[in-house]
Amino acid sequence: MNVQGIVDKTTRGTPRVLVFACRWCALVGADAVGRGRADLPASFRVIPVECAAMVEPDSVLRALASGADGVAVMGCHLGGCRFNDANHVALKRMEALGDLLDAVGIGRRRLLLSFGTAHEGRQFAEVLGAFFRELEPLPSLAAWRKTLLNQPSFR
Amino acid sequence: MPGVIAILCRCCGQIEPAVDLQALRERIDREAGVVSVEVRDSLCLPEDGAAIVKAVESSGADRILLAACSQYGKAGAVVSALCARGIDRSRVRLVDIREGCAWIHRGDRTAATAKACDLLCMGLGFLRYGGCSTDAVVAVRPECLVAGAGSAGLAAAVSIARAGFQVHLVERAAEGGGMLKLISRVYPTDVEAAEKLRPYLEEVERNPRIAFHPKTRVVSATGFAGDFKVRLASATGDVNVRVGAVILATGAGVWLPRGLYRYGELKEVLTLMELERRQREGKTAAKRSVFIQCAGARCPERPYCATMCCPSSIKNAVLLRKADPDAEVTILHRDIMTPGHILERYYRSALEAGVRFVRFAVEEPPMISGEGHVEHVEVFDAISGVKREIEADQVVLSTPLVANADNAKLAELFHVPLDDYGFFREDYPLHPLETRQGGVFICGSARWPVSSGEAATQGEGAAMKALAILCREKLSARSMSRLPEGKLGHARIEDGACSGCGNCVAVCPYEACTLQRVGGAFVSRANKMRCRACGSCTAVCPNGTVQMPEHNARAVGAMIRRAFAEGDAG
Amino acid sequence: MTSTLKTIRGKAENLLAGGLADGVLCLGRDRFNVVQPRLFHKAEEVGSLEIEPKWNLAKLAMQTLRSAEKSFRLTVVCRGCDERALLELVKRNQIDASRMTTLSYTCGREQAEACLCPRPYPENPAAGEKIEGVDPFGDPRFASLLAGDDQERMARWTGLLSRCLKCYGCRNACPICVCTPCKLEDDLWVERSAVPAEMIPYHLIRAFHLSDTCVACGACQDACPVGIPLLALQLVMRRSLREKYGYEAGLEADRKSPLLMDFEHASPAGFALPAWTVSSEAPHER
Amino acid sequence: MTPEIPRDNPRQGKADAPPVLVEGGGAAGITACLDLAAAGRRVHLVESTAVLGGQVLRLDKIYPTDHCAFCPLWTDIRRLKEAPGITVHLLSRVVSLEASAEGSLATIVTRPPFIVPERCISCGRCADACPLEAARPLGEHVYPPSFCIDEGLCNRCGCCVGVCPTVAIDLERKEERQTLKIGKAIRATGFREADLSPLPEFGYGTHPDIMTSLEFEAWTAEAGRNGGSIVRKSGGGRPVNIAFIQCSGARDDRLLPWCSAVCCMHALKQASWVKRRDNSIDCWIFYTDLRTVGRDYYAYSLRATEGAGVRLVRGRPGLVHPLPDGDGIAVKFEDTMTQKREIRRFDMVVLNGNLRPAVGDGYPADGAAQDNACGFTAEPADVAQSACQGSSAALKILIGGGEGPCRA
Repeated sequence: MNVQGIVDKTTRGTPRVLVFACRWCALVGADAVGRGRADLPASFRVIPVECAAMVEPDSVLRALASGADGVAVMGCHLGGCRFNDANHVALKRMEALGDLLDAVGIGRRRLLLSFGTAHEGRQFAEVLGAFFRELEPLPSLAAWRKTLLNQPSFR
Repeated sequence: MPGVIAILCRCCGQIEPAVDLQALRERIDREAGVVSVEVRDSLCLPEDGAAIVKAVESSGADRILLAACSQYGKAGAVVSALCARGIDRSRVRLVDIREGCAWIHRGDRTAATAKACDLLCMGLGFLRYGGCSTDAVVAVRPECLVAGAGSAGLAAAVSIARAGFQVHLVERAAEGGGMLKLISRVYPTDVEAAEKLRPYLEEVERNPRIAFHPKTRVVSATGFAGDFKVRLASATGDVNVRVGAVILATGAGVWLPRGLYRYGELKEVLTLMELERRQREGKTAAKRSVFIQCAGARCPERPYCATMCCPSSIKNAVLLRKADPDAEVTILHRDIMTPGHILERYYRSALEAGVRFVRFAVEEPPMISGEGHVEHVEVFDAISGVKREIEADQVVLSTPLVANADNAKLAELFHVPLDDYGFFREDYPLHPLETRQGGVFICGSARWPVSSGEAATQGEGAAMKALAILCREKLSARSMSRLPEGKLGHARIEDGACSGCGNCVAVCPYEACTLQRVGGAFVSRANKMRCRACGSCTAVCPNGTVQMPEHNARAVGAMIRRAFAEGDAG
Repeated sequence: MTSTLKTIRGKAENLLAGGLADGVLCLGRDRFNVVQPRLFHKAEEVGSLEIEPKWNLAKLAMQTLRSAEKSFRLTVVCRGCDERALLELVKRNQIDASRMTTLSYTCGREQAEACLCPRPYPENPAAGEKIEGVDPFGDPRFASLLAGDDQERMARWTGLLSRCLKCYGCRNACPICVCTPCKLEDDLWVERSAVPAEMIPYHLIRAFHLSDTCVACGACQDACPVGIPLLALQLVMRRSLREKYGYEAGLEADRKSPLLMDFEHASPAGFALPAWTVSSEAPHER
Repeated sequence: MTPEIPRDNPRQGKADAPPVLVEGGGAAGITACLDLAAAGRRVHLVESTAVLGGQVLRLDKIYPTDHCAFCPLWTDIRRLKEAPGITVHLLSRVVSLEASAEGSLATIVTRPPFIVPERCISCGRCADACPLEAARPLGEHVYPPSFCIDEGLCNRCGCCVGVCPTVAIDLERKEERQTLKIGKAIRATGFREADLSPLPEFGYGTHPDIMTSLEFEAWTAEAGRNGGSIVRKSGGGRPVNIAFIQCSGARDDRLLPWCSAVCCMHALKQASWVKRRDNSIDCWIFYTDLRTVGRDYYAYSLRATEGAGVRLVRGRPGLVHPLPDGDGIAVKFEDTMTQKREIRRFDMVVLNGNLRPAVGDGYPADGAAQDNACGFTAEPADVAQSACQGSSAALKILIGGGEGPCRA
């Protein structure tokens, strides 16, 4: 099976990113990015959450299965969580999830965890931009899987 | 069948250059459940409010999808205004198509329109499943527990009693006063400590609203803001009290510098507290005194400055000079900690009174020499760069305050966090007297070492915070939030589906989830008064039994599944 | 009869005869000479007690205790992995530890190698000698599953998991999976009609949920009718938690999972960020 | 956590008590307002600027947590705006206060903004149209965002009026004067920066890279124009080293005889953030006494110095002077711990310690406590102390303090 061939065929260059953003910090930063009229790729969607700790790893997995090529979880700085360090737990969980994604080859590169304050709008844009660049050479998850399953060797 | 009305805002031309609102309108109109789509020039101007309500009413819709600017912009206020008219918050969903779409994707109109469409569809998905938490209301007990009868505790207790509420003032010792009983005078006013204390103790004695519990400890506590059940134990028996708020003002302990600077070996090496006792009893005859600051503070074991030691030494140094103008008094210090205008003036008054200040470097601490009694103190004067030998009759070690060992117990009982040094820790610097637990407030040196004056200020501040709860008859769970509209909701645990694994209990930062035994098995229950709606529990529940109705998994799942639906089609 | 079996039978007999346990849960021969789990109530039945083949009894122990009288005291005859599973069930409040004791024994070399088990023994075995475990990551069978770059692994695992018949055998056999209802049966998380099961939600949700509880007994893998090496994913998760937090499920009774709130490791000042997260400490790197 | 403001409360009594006047909408003032309103008292909050939040809004990060104060401050401001019983007077000042025992009269002058905040959608067209850059966002951390017109810069040309899509701009608005019947007053007007010209040795104003710490905070803020990067104000470029000079203005009888209390930690915070963002920049703090008295403050200073590598020099520089070519600043100092004198070139100089009460000439010379003052108005104080004092001042009004044990 020519894995690289399928990779090339299913890489679209516009990765789709789902962002879970804490509404006490990351989302405020994102708002400032908007007011600053930055230019970002249009293929990301934001789901506001109350705290990064609220994001279930299951939701991340569900998003990866439902068309997202990457998932970003954005919360407050460690120690700066509105909910008393709840985001430490988020960090540990996402880190463990990254190991699992690595094991099956999806790769933790598709998962981003970032910490910022409400004042760090520029960081939001930079982090997101870097994440897009990271995902660009990767195949589209859904298309790749579909192509792979249709390979004769899999039948 | 009731449905959704979608109201799209043009934002006076801010949206349309990037997003094709007409196409969006047609696309959303086709979505199941949408009964009406409106496009308006603006939503937030004073004249728009009534028009929006009219549009909603005439459409017959029971849920509203707003596509406008972000929740931090004017649209947030529009949502609040709609809610203020009695529309349930879970029935309004705001989608940000300005800051989050039109303003950042100006280059690609197709992609931006597709994104706006996805965002609206996500909003529709959310509206379909979003729920609303039921509120809980408790009757507030018009009483307050104040733990500790030192400067902070006395100020708090007296204030609350004066405001008309019953106070239970619990003190470990036989009488109130705390640190003020141990010292001679109070800086920076140099008023006698007993003088300062007397009106407080008289009021505790006199005011029928203050129940003083001496030689008493708190042994158990349950409950939440508005209704704590606390058990107090003393030699005369246990008492149960029910209070609406709790103020922790247990003060701090003194630290004995055993082995440091020959303390315990030479009898003229004293701690500050011992000097205070001698001052109180008028037994200070030393002609030549040397104070050593930071004795056991700002060191690896206690890496903090205890705030009150520098001014206390200055106070005593000046008092010694005043009592005997010939007395030689030297303060050896690393930094003189007298912030602010009052203390800085106090420091200067010591200089004027002839107190000598010698700065030493932490690497070269002073040495006390003498056989059997203090003869002199050798110190390397860092400022002039010379070694000095100061003759001394007594050496006073300025030791820091340390956290009470009892703090750990109280912290566990009231679910209040401690800091690295064992003092009670506040929530944010901006809310210095409030803790993670609603209804539990901290003040005085139990929070962080402070002067008696500042402790009293904090005690009054904590009393004010407690009064804000006591002043009402009923307290609702929804109101236990910093936001006017109430918190996002609170965790709800479905009966019958909880396996009792305890994950939610382990992660809850507010101890809102607890395990209860039902039959032979455990199930978790969420306390609405304590829950702050962070959602930590919902993320660790293995089968999704814990949910926050306002942000439940089904609603989020609907958003996730629709996040890229239009992007794919396009 | 092996000496281990002899010792276990003897101890079980003593327990029942001495009234120290009301029941002993173990494998046993029924009257058709078939080996299956049995609850022994009387000392004289113990002659038909068996300890082979490997069979997870933890969930059965939990159910036995649930349906029994409150005063019923159970002894479970178990291997190392089973004992660890029982401990996890105790930690998750599924078993009342005061009502249960174990009679545990070590596994032999052959079994350890078949399971790729790094700890083929209980903490305090009642029978058998502790032998050195197997390092699964040194085993070529296992290593080959995790070899290669992301794309190769993705291709491999997509292939392996595409065999899935969605029989829920892995979940049902797992000694730790106790939730009802289960997320894997919920359309919200896993498309109910999709066969093979969606790789990401079904298998990864399952693997992640067990990451801090899995005791690597291999029951899921043994139960899989199409031979998916499911244990590999669990071993990866176990290794991850061991290396990061020194935590292994089933070993310490009073230690909480590091994936739950754990303030010891969460001091704001001393917490080191993993390299792949982003913070303003290094805003321009990722 | 303080619950929301009650609307109807039989336990409170005194519902007809005259409203309280709170001057200043910073940390202390906001806290006092919320506490009084929570106990059922009506409050008039008079704030001189167009936004609530005071000096905390200007801080990019707050010590010792190193996080922004956004979420607690924002939620407090929102509660304050929506609380029944609190009337907020922005852009206003109290011009007279005729005090009597109970029932004083306060005269307030309000200068309405040129852009009506209720109508502004913050689209920014006025800023695009303005030829003088007088129209700009009200602030980075102001929510809901809005624009304002700097009256000093504006020449009333009217270019912005026509382009505003919501007709929000009115350049003709006049001052309004109103008289309020109030009970007692709380003063929480906070601090302002003192003019450093009486102290020419610090060279303030002689070089763009010599700035005060609050100017430096804004210059390097994450949300500011440089997005958190550390660059020189003169012609950009990365500075090699930065000098933070403490007590420049404070503890000096020629200007401010007091210690401003917050500057040591403020400098440590700024220096450690500089190191975090660009570790190759050398940060020197010139101090007299490093006053780190609050919770975690000393540990914070250790993290900054031993951890992040900020250098501490004890000594107040005697001269700060731009180098002749304008590239760099010479700082002449003596390290009083080693008695070494040195002249060193720095790229940037941050002056710390020029804070004085915003209203009045300073603090009473006898050090006496001032009636009903809280926050920096009463005594140099940081955010936490200000908030404590705000609550305490509110309590004294609530229970009619002024005599008895409530007074120290």
